[in-house]
Order: sequence, then C-alpha cells, then structure tokens
Amino acid sequence: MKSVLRSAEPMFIIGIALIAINVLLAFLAPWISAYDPIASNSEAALQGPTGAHWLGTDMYGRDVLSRTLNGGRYALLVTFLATTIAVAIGALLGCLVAFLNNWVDDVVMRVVDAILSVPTILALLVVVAVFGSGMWVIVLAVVVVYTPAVTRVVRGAARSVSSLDYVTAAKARGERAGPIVVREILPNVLDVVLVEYAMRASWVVLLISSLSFLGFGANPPAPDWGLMVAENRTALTVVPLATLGPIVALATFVIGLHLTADGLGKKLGVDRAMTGVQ
Amino acid sequence: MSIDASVSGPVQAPAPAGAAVSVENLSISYAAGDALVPVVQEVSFSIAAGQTFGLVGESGSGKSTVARTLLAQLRAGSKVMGGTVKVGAQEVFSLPAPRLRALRGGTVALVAQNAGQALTPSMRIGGQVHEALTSHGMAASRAQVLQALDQVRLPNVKDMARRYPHELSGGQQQRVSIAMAIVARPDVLVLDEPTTALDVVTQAAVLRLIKDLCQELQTATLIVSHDLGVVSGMADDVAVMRTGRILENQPTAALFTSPENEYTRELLRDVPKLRTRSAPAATAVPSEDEGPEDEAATSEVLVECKDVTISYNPGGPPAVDSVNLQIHRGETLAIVGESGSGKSTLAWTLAGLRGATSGTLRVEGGSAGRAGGDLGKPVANRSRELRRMVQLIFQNADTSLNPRRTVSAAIRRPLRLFGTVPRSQEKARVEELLTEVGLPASFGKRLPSQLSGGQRQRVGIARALAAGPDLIIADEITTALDVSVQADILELLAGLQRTHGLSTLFISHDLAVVADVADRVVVMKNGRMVEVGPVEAVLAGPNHPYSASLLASVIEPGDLDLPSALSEEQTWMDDPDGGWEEPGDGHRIRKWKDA
Amino acid sequence: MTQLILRRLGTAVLTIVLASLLVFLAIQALPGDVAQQILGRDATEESIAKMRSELGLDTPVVLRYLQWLFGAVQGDFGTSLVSGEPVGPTLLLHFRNTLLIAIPTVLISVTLSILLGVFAGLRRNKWQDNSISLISLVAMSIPEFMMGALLVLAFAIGIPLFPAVVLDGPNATVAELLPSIWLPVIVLSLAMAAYVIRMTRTSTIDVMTSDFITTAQLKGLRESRVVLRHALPTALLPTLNVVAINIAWMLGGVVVVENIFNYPGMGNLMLEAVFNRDLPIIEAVAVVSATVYVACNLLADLTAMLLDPRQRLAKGSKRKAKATAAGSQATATGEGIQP
Amino acid sequence: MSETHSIGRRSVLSTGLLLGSGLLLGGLTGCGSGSKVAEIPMAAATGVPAPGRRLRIARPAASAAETLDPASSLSAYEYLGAIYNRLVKLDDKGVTVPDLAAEWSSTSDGKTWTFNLRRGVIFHDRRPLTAADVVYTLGHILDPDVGSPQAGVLSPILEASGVTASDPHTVVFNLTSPNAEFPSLLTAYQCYIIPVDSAATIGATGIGTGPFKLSDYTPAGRGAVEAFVDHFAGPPALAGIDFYSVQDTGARVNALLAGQIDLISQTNLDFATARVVASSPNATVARAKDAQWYTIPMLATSKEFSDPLVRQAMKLAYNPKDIVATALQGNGSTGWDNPVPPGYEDHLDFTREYDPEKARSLLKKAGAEGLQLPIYTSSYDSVFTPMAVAYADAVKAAGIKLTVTSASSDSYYTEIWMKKPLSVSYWFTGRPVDQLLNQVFRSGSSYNESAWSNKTFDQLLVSARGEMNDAKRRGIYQDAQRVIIDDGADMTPMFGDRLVGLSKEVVNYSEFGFEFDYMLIGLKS
Repeated sequence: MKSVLRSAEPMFIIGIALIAINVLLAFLAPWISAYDPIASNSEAALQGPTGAHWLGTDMYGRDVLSRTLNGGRYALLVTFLATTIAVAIGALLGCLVAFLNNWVDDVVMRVVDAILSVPTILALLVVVAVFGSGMWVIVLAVVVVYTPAVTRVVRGAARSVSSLDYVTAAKARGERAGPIVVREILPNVLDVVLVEYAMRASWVVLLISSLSFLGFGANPPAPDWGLMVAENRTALTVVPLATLGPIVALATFVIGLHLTADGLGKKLGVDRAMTGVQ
Repeated sequence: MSIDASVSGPVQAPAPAGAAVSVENLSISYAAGDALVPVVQEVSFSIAAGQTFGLVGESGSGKSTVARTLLAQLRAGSKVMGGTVKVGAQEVFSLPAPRLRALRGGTVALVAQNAGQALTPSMRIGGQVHEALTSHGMAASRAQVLQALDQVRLPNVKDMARRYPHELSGGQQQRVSIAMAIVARPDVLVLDEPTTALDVVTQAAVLRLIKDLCQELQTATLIVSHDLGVVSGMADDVAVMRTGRILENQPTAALFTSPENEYTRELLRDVPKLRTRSAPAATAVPSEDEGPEDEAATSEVLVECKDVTISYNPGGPPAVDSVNLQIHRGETLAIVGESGSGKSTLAWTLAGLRGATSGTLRVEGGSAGRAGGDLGKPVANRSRELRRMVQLIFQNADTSLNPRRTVSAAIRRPLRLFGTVPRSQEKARVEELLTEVGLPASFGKRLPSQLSGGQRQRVGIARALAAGPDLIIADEITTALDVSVQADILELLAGLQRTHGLSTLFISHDLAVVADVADRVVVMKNGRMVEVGPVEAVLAGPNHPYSASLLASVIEPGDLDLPSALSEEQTWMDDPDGGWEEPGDGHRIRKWKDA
Repeated sequence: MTQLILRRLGTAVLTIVLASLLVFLAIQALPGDVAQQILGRDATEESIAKMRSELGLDTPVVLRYLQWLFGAVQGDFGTSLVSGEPVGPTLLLHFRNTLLIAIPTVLISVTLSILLGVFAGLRRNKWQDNSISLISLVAMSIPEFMMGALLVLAFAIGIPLFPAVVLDGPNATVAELLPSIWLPVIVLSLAMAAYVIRMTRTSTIDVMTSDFITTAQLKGLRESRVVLRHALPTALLPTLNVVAINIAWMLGGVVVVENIFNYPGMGNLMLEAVFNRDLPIIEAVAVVSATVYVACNLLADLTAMLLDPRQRLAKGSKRKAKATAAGSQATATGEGIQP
Repeated sequence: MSETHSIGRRSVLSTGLLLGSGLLLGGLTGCGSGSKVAEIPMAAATGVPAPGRRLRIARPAASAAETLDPASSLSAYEYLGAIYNRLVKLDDKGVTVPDLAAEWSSTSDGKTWTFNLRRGVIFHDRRPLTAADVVYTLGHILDPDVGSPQAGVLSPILEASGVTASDPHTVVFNLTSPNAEFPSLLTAYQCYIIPVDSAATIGATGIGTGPFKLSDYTPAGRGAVEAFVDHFAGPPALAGIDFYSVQDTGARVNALLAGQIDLISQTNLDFATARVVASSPNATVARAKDAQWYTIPMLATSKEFSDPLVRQAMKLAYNPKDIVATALQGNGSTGWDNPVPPGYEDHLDFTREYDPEKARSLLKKAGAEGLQLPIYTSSYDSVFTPMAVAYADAVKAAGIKLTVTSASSDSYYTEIWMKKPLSVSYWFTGRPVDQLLNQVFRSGSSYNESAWSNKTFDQLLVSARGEMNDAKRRGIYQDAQRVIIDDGADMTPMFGDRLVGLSKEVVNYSEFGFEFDYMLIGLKS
C-alpha cells in the first residue's frame, strides 16, 4: 500500500483524500455538528446561509450542515457493509466457479444471468417490500442485486488465472478446490477485486440514495443524503443549499471512489475497462 | 569481458558513402519516473543495398529498439539522446509527418515478430495488402494484391485474399506480413524476430523465402534475432548487442569462426548444437555418453504406455493416437514435435491433469518400496504416493509460480502436502532444496517477481524435487529462456537427475536441445509417434521423412546459408499396412509412403 | 456460427424463464394482502375475502407459476389484479412509451459518446481528454434524480421550453408524448454516455497500443484510416456490451426518471405494481426486462461478430466464445449496472 | 395574450437569477434566505370568473380499479362532487343542508323520515330525477355485493326494503331504530344519487345531476367534465374541468409551477413546498381550514395502553399548542384531544389541563413509570413524522421515552395502523358528528382505530340518536366529546389546514371535506 501511494498520481491521491474526508466527517459528525440533525425549529425554517447555519436550514428549521454531515453516516455504513458482503461472496464464488469450470459453473452463471436480467430497482423494491426498509434489509437487497455482477467480473478474471501454470501445478499436486481457490486464485485476482470494490461502492452509494429518494431507504426524520434531496428539492429555488449540500457530499464521495478505482487500476495493472480479460 | 573495450575498435564500422541505412552513435533512453534509463548506447552500423545486417542479443539488449528506429518508431516514453539514423539521405527523426508516412511502408518496411497480433483482426488479408499499396499512392489492382500473395508462396491466393487473419496458420500469417512489407517495393526491410513464433520447419521455409525476396528486390535488410542460427543463416554482417551496446560487429563467417568478444564466445558455447554433437557437448559429463552400459543399467522400466489414445471431444480426431512408449528408470526420454503434435497432451495425461480415452499408463513401484499405480486416472483419483511420484516442471517460469506467494511457500507446499519431511524440518528442507538448485537459501523470502527467469525456473525445479518424485516431466522448460540461462538450467537438471536417480520426460520442439540432454527421443506428429530411438541413432538416420525435415530445418550458428526450400506441406502418409522399420538398437521408424 | 447463435438463443430463453421463476417466487413472499391493497383502507372484511377468491390467491404457488408460464408462452400474461385488464396490452403500451425515450437516448448518447470516447482515447492525457474525462466523471457522480430536478427547474419552470411532467396517460399518442420526452432523454443520455465514453476511451487506448495498430502505422497509413478502419472495430467490442447493458438498464430500471417526470413508461408501471402488489404486472415487467436484457446482449454479440470475425468461431465451444466475446462483458456488466 | 407574454419573460428573468445565484453563487451570495419567501396566504382569491375557461386539476394517480360508482370504496372522488348531487349535504359548520332534497321531516320517534325532492332536476341523460332513483341508489349502497363503506354506517338502522317512494317526489325511510341524526348520514359522498338501474354502467358513465357532465374518463388516467347547462342551480362558472393523474407529489408541484395545471387536488403540500409555490410568479396556495384531522391512536387492547391511567398520562404529558407550532408551523388549530373540529356547531369548547408532572405521577401509579416504546410513523402524509417527532419531544418532560420509528408508506395502513400500540394517523374532516363519533369511537366499529371501548360513551350515542330536540342532542354529543377527552384512546393533537397549490388565476376556491364548491370556482380572464 505504501508503495502504491508513493508513486501514485495526483488524481489517485485526490480520490483517496475525497473518500477519507467523507468517511472522517461522517465518523466525526456527532461530535462536530453544531446542531442535532433531527431537532426541528419552526422559528428558523427555510433560512439561507448565516453565521449560525452555514448552509442554512430546511423546512423544519433543521441545520443543513449538521444534516449533511450526519447524512453520510447511514449511506457510508450501508455502502461499506453491502459492498463488502457482495464483493466477498462474489469474489469467492467467482473464483470457485471459474476454477471448477464444469456444470456448477454453468448453473451458477445461469442464475447469475437471470438475476442480472431483472432490473436492479425491481429486484431491490421486491426485497425491500418483502422485508421492510431497515438498514440490514437495504444491505441484503444490495447484496442480492450486486453479488451476481461481482461474481461475473471476478469469474472473468479468475478464469484466466485458473488456466495459469501455478494453478495447474496445484491441481497436479492433488490440492482440493478450497485451498486452490483461497491460496492460488484469490490472491491473484485481488487487484481486480479491489478495483471492483471501489467501483461497486460508488454504484451502491448512488443506488441507496435513489432508494431513499423513492422513499424506500432511510426513514424520515433521519438525516440521509438521498432523503434530504427528496425532502428539499421542491424548495430548490428557496434554499438551494439544502439540496446541493448533500448532493455535493454524495458526488464528491462517488468521484473519490471513481478516481481511486482508476488509480488502483492503473497502479495494479488492472485495466478497469477490461477487467476479466488478460 | 570488458564493455569499455568494445566501444572502440572494430565495433564502429565507418559508414560507407551511399549506404542505404546508416546509424551513427545512436543513444536512446527511457524515462522511468524521474530517471532516464539508457536502453541504447552509441550504436553505429550501416547497411548497403542488397546487404543483410544481423543484430543478435538476448532479451533486453536493445536490439529491437534499434531496429525500429529505422522506421522512426520509439516506445512511448523513450527519447533519442544523441546520434542519427539515416535511411538513404534522410534523417528519419527529423522528417515532417507526410514524409514520415512515405518513409514508413514506402521506403522502410517492417516484418514484426508475431504476425498473429500484427495483422488487423477485423480486415481481410487482401484489404490489408491492398492498403499497403494505396497508402503510398500506388495504384493497386486486385491482380497486384494476388501477385504479392503469390510472391510469398501462399497457396490459393484468391481464396486467401478473402480470408481474415485468424483463419490462417502462423506461417501463412507471417507470409502475409511479408507480402504487406514488400508489396510497395521498399528499399529497406526490417525483420524483428520474424520467425520466433514459428515451428522449426516453418521457420526454415519462411526464412528461405525472405532471403530469396531480399535478394530479388535488392533491399537493405536488418534482421533482429535472439537466435544465433537464424542470424548466421541470413546475414552478411552480424553485430552482437548487450545492454544497449554493440559489442562486436563482423562479417558473419568471421564472427562465428573467430569471435573477438568474450560474451560472443560464451553465447556460442552455450548454444546447443546438433550436427557438431560428435564432439561431446561442453556440458556433457562423461558418464552420460556411455550409451550401451547406461542403457543396460537403467533398462528397468518405470513407466509403460500402451496404446494410449487421448481425445478432447468424443468423435473428434484424437490429440494423442495409439502411443506406445516406455520410460526407463534413470533415463531422459525426449518427445519432440511441433505445436499440436500431442506431446504436451501426453505429458499432462501422465501428470494426471487429463484422463486417457483408452489404453493403459502404468508406473512401476520399486526403488523406495513404493507401490506402482495406474497413471490413466486423473489426479483426483490417484493415491498420494502416486501423485508424488510424478512431478511437472512448466514451460513458463513466469506463470508457474504464484506471484503472491514467496519462494519458500511454493516449495514448502508439496513438502506439507506429501508429508515428505516432518513439519519441524520443513524450513531446513526448503533451504536444502534451494541450495541444491543453486540458489542462496535467503531467496526463500523473495516473491517470484524479485527473481530472474532462470532463477524462477530453478525454484520450479526445487518445487518438483520437494515431492521426492520418480519421474519429472519437463514441459518445454527452456523455451522462454535466453541461451546462456538455458544452458545452466539444462546442466542443473542433468546433474540432479544423476544424483537422485530420476527419470525425466523432456518435452521440446527444439531438436538441438533434445540432442544435448536426452538418452532417447520420440518424434511425434499429429498425435502419433513416427520415430523412436536412442539420440545418436536418430541423429544418424535413417529417418522418418518428418524427422528428416525437422533435422534439416535446424540452422546452427556458423551455417552461412539456409536449408534449401523445404515444403511445409506433408509429403508423406502412413503406410496403410502399418508396421515399423527397425534399424536396430531400439531405433524404430513408422512405415510411410509418399503422399 | 449458426450453431453458436442457436446456442446463445437457447441460453437466452433459459435465462428468461429462470428470471421469471425467481421473480415469481420472490413476489410470493411479499407481505400485505393484494386484496387489501386493492380495496384500500375503507375495505370491509367480506369484500376482501371475496376479492381473494376472485383473484385465485388460494391456488398453490407452483401450480400458479406453471399456469402463468403456460399462459405466458402463448402470449397471455394474465390480467392485472388491480384493474382487471389483460396485462399484455397495458404492458405493451408502457413499453412503447419507454421505447419512445429509450431510442432517442440510445441514438444520441451512443453516437456522441463513441465520438467523444474515441477522441479522448486518441488525445490521451491531453487537455481534451482530461476535460472529457472530468465531465463524464461528474455526470456519473450526480444521481439522475438530481439531474432531473435541475433540468425541470431550468427548462420547464424557469424557461418553459419543455413540459415539467407528462400529464397524458399511457394511452397518449406518440405525437402527444413527443414534447415531453426531451428532458428525460437528456437525463438518461447523460447517465448513459458517461459510462460509454469511459469504456470507449479505455478500449481505444488499449487498442491503439496493440501490435496491429503499430503495424498499420508503420505501413504509413494516415492516422484517420488507422483509427477508423483498423482500431475502431476492435475498440468498439467492449463498448458494445456496455451499451447493451445500459439499454437494458434503461428499459427496465428508469424508475427514478419516469417517476420525476410522471412519464407513463415501464418504470412507472413497475413502481405502481410493486406498490399495489399487482403480481401479474410485476411478473410481466420482469419478463419483458429480462427479454430486453438478453436481447441486447445477444445483439451486442451479433454486432461483435460483425465487427470482429474472430467472434464468429463456433469452435472451441461456448467457453471459448465466452472468454473472448464476453471477456469485457464481465466488467461491462458491472460498468453498466447503475442505480 | 400580452399578459401571458409578459409572464413568460418575467419567468425567464427569474430563472436566470435563480440558476445563476442558486447553482453558481448559492453559497456565496446567500440567495434564497428565508426572508424572501412569501408567507402562505390565509384566504383564497375571490373575483369574477371569466366565462368559457377550463380548470386543469392534477390528482394523485389512483388505483387502476377506480370507478365513478359513488357507493364503491374505490370511487374517483375528485369527479363525484362535479357530476353528482346528494339528497342533503353538510355545510362548513357541520350542519345538514338541502341539496336534491328540498325539505325533510321525521316522525317524533325519529324512526320514519320523509324527504321531498327538488322539482325540475334532470340527469345528464335528460331523464328527470324521481323518488325511484333515490330508492334505487339506497338499495345499491346497501347491497352487500357492492361492499360500500357507507353500508356499514347505514345498515344497522336501515334495510333496503325500508326505503320507499310514496310519490315521484317523496321518499320515505323507515328506520329499524330511532335516529335523530339520520339525514346527516346521507351527506357522505357515497350517497350521491345515481339513476335507476344504472349500477352496472355508472362506474364508467358517471351520469348524475351535478353541475358538470362527464365527457372523458380513464381509470387512474386523465378525464374531463363539461358544464351542464341544465343543472338545477344554473350552469357553473367553468366551461369544464380536465383531470390529470400524476403519481409523484413533486411532479404535481412542478406541473403547477410550470403552468401545466391550475390546481393540485388531494395533496397537502408540505410547508417548504407551500412557500415555494406561494413565492412563485404564477401559482399560489389556498387552504382548506382544519381539513386534516390528525390523531395519535393508542391501541386500547395493547398491554401498554389498556390502563386508562396511562392513556390519561399520555394526554396530560403534552401541550397541543407545541405540536401545532412545530409540526404544522402554526397552520392549523389545536385539538385538545377532541375529535370534533372547532368550526362545528356541536363542538365542545373545552381545554383540558396540561400537566407533565401529573402525567408522571399517573404513570407511577399505573406502574408504568419511564414508559418506553416506539411511535410509528411513515411518509404517507407529510405531517406524520413531524407530529410524531414533536409529540415524542413533548412527552419527554413526563419521563416518557418514545422512539420515532418510520415504516414504509405503502404498507403503513395494512401493517402498522391498528396493529402497533402507538402510531399516528389522520382523517379528513367533513363528516357529520354522529357519523364521526359512531365510526371512529363506538365500541367495535371497524374504523375504531384505537380499539377503545367505553359503555358510557356508547350509551350516549344511542341516546343522542333518540333525542329529537336539537339543543338537547347537542348537549349529549358534547358529553360524549368529554368522555373521549377524559378516557379515550385516540388523541387528537390538532386539525391541520390542507395547503392546496393552485394557479394565481383561480378564483373562488373553497373546499370542505374533499368537495369543492364546483358552482363558483373559476379562472380569471
């Protein structure tokens, strides 16, 4: 990691920095925000930026800055959990089926294709409608729709790895599938997995903000970026910062993830566009 | 060897006036981060029209970089630090864009190493040749295109012109590249490892073609190769390059008979030789050549293959067809053949990576009280003992080691898996094995990327040894290595084999290498054995026509000409009555008829 | 080649059936009674019970799926639990409406983004490339609901060039819908173009460093010919898959955009159906989307065969074909799927 | 023409400003500070409507199963008031006034009611209205197969056979039990009169006697009605109304702001949106006073709230004024746990005490000190969550810890409401007092959202129905209100004004319950 950073290009550094700032602010939000993000104050509703409220207030008189800072907590936590689980499962499964390269691969890939062919939002809505809209349900829903995609990407990369001689050597030694996948294949698609992680995370952030926007994600009055946009967008002309604040936070985080993915890809020699082919 | 000495003196041939190509004091550096790494240093040479100049050297010597400057091409990030490259009277690096375009393909044409990748996959052959003409303002009729294809002796040119590159064989693809290069009648032809990717027979034929065409067109030709034989057969003058410098530059005959530079001498010594084998090879150890006694001593059969047939697709042509062979204890059996001959398939089946379709493969027990077993079964059904008896060494040392695991982890894995030594002794055993393959014990901590190609191959050998095998299958293990490294590895393998009493199945496409290391040789073609016998007997002949063409195709350093035109087409067929001729001494030749 | 296409077709059908089964099973688990949902808060117990038996909600699941599948194969997707109308025509109407925004989106964004992507790839790391990359990066990072809100504010409310929402229902004629499609088209095009530009740029850079381009350049060809004739067909291969996935995404999942503009397309139909627990509609939307997804991929493969003769090799079985044709598809899948 | 032109230019200018300052300089210039935002107007514009104008209304997309049959639970009720009439209707004081019935009377025991119909009323298909139509309509409502929500209210006291026409203009209702408030039960919107034998077709034809005649209709889609010149009270001010259905609230607002529609129906704008609309150049906000009756039902059958002491503490612990101030931002009236809207003549004007300390001691007494539970809310209505938050805030003083828990809005009324101990809810006002109390508070009523049961209260309702003296009956109803305030399980913190977005051109907008004054509403020239 150190060596990655040392010779990294500025864009990559900026990417890491944007992520770090967002994560740090979200983490510290309860301590650094000046106001309770859900405490309403009808006297102060719909204010522009002032010394007291740097980004103004929303229709309930809640401090937009405090809400924006806290709004990242939910999004980032869900993103982290969902992406980690989806990528972990997808990576293992992708490596395994690539290695097996038999009927199991066929069956898994058919199911993967079938899930991928169902529109993401439909799949998400159905999961959310079945289980309610708690945080873990959103995580589950994202895992359900994104694991197949990760599986496919990693499988592509793992296929080329599993035809390499050191895997053949392990097979010839008579190693079992488990150790081969874990020792020989997985470490060598880790670069692809890492890049995929960053990319996937950026989509997850956008996806859950869309869900919140549609009313399926975070619950009011909780501060959440997507929800804040949904609540304040009709007031865009009156208090533009109430909408733009969370959007800028969201967009910088996503941009950070993209830049990081690009940088990682270049650094690790994973051509992101071609992930899966060597 | 002194590099300083080589800079002056005979190296810098004066550029004769009117030379088609003259390169003077060329230096090129590559920017790596902030540093500039010199890749070519003060290189000078010239080529007259009708002459062929050879640049030879090992990988990384800068020979390709030099060659491509003739087309004013530099790798991204590279920079000319000094010197000039002139083609005719033009200084190529100062040409304006339109003149540069006229130079490329018009005045100077390139034939690159891998025609499979150098041809645009989405365009038909005819179209690609056609545009080589039109791009230089020449009228191009269909007839001219066909004529160009005919000139490189492609069959069925009308049909050929309509095909896409992937529908051609490697040799045909290279011929198309040549047609494309010569069609606009260039003054200078640059051949960058033009035959490296080809089988020996095809290589000989393609080189013959190029040489004839160059003479016909009177081009000034630059040929770059790592293969001393190829350069020897093609060039009038040869320069040896190392680390970006020309070490010596002599007329071909002089270079090979009286090399002036120590490095050149080393290179020549390390090249495996076929026809000069009567004089024991430098690496040979007396006991290896004792022939009959050896045979007697090791006539105990280790592996027996009977009527082995291996098919990939049921109903399709078998990749290996009714092969019968034996590997004796302690011997090195080589299998020689071109790609697709089935030699690797057979090896992989022995290693248990693939099941046999029919026939039996058996390994005998014995020596260490081990039980024998059926090698027809894939690895999953083999006992642990059986698995450890057969070990593989791979062609490509780059891919045979897991880049994410240390050397010692790689070697330790078979120790653990086969329980060769108790866990407490694993570390010591790993160090012992490393020492045995000639690596410092401290290398255990390194990752494969921190090793050179030769060192990696040594680790591969150590890993195979760790299992304590009876049979080692060496699958083209030196193909990816430079000549000097190859010699070391072969020597190492031979030594280990003697001390451990191992049997080796040595797979190779290179007869010269085989001649050096093997006791017996099997020649395969199209999945079938066509000839088998002790190395001397096979080299001495008589031979099966296929073996004969293989032998004839070998170009050795010092050969000043190429084999006369060889047919790439098969001129024989199996005798429908079957059967073998047996000239004796275990030498057997499959009966054949002219096709 | 024919064999290859036939095999792909077979897989495609299997995928669609599997997708329909998965969705069918999933929606069985939906809580909340359809009958209750339909009749609303004012419903009486008796009317709910009556509605339930009318809807056949008491038949076992497997039987219902088979009945559905049998009907679907014959083109009968059942009747909406809510409106009682046959699902087929309703879906067709919404599908047509979505196509009405999808087709211009694809045409505009694909043309534009391939041009920009190739241009950026050729001008790698120059200011043109950097600005194109930056803009597409930003376009990828702003959720489309925000983009939609801003566009409405600017071009419907501020400067009333376009309608802010679509007031006509799904039955509206094409001519009636035409003025309303442009804002959704812009939002979708921006989202889609960003991905296509990036993919095209990367693959252009990739192809431009390959041996055959060097050969073509060293043949003395004009740069334009090198790019158009030699590089483009190969460079477009990975792009194809991104485009395919994006089209599929757009047809099936533009819920957000259709919601913002009240556009009577498939996304809105889907959202409404999930709200109403209208199982036959959800099921049919899933099948249509899956079909579009599969068809787009198939089309991408066929175009790949057209562009690159190597893709036409039926030999080496599907595994090999997949490895080459779909090598990039793997990421493409990822690249294309977005919220 | 010149008028629209200048509006166009003005909005272009404002957009320039808006985009420029809002997007580019937003942070720097501090544009959009609260002071520039218009306050929400208190009264709708009045004026003389221009003839020949059409009103464009956006309504939320309904279920595709919706119908124009007024008796149905899925009726498209934006249309109903325009195309139908009832026998009687409710005025904004909750008093029953004539509509199709010119006058009515009952026997002294309150069991037999006679309604005389207005003369000269014709349906849109030009057939005259007769008593047979009324008899048929009531039969339709009481038909169990129709499943009309109003059947639940009427059937305990009325059988279909009890409705007869004594002559073409007189209908007689023979009730099974006395009911002094019977006429008010016929004011429900399910009781619009449809023609004889029209049950099978009325869902699509919408033939009634109302001021407008249906010309186009798609369930859950768009539709239109045209002025009916032969309406008994003369033609309405508008030439017609176009109805559009728009699912997303934001989209409805955008359509209004962009001038695509004139009025948003059935949408209670949140305060931010309302102020945005009010400050826009061509739209404004009107209010339907106290139209939203907000409640916090405590499930009386739950272990938490079965003890009346706990329920009483929950009430004593909060001051409705605080809730109105924060959740409604002052746009409404305090409820003080009395469900009858303040404007009604029968309203009991009583302010119960507010005493958190007493609440605390009551809880202690009930063994529920430090009561802790979730209060459920959803985004179903924009005031739900602010109300829940404000209430939870308020009761902290009494040591009650409520966690505001939001549930998905699409299943809120099937999964949460009447199932969880504490949730929030709302009703439209506009019900007659008798129906309100009977439907929502009487033991065992299917709409009794708190499952509260009080024998005294039930008895008061029965005796009110038997009391023919209006003043005495009002007294009984007020006693009943007192019982609810003291013991009831359904808290009423407030009545909210419904904030309606409409074009500045709309005049004479007035709405009670969910029905406009269709006769007067119009557009300025």
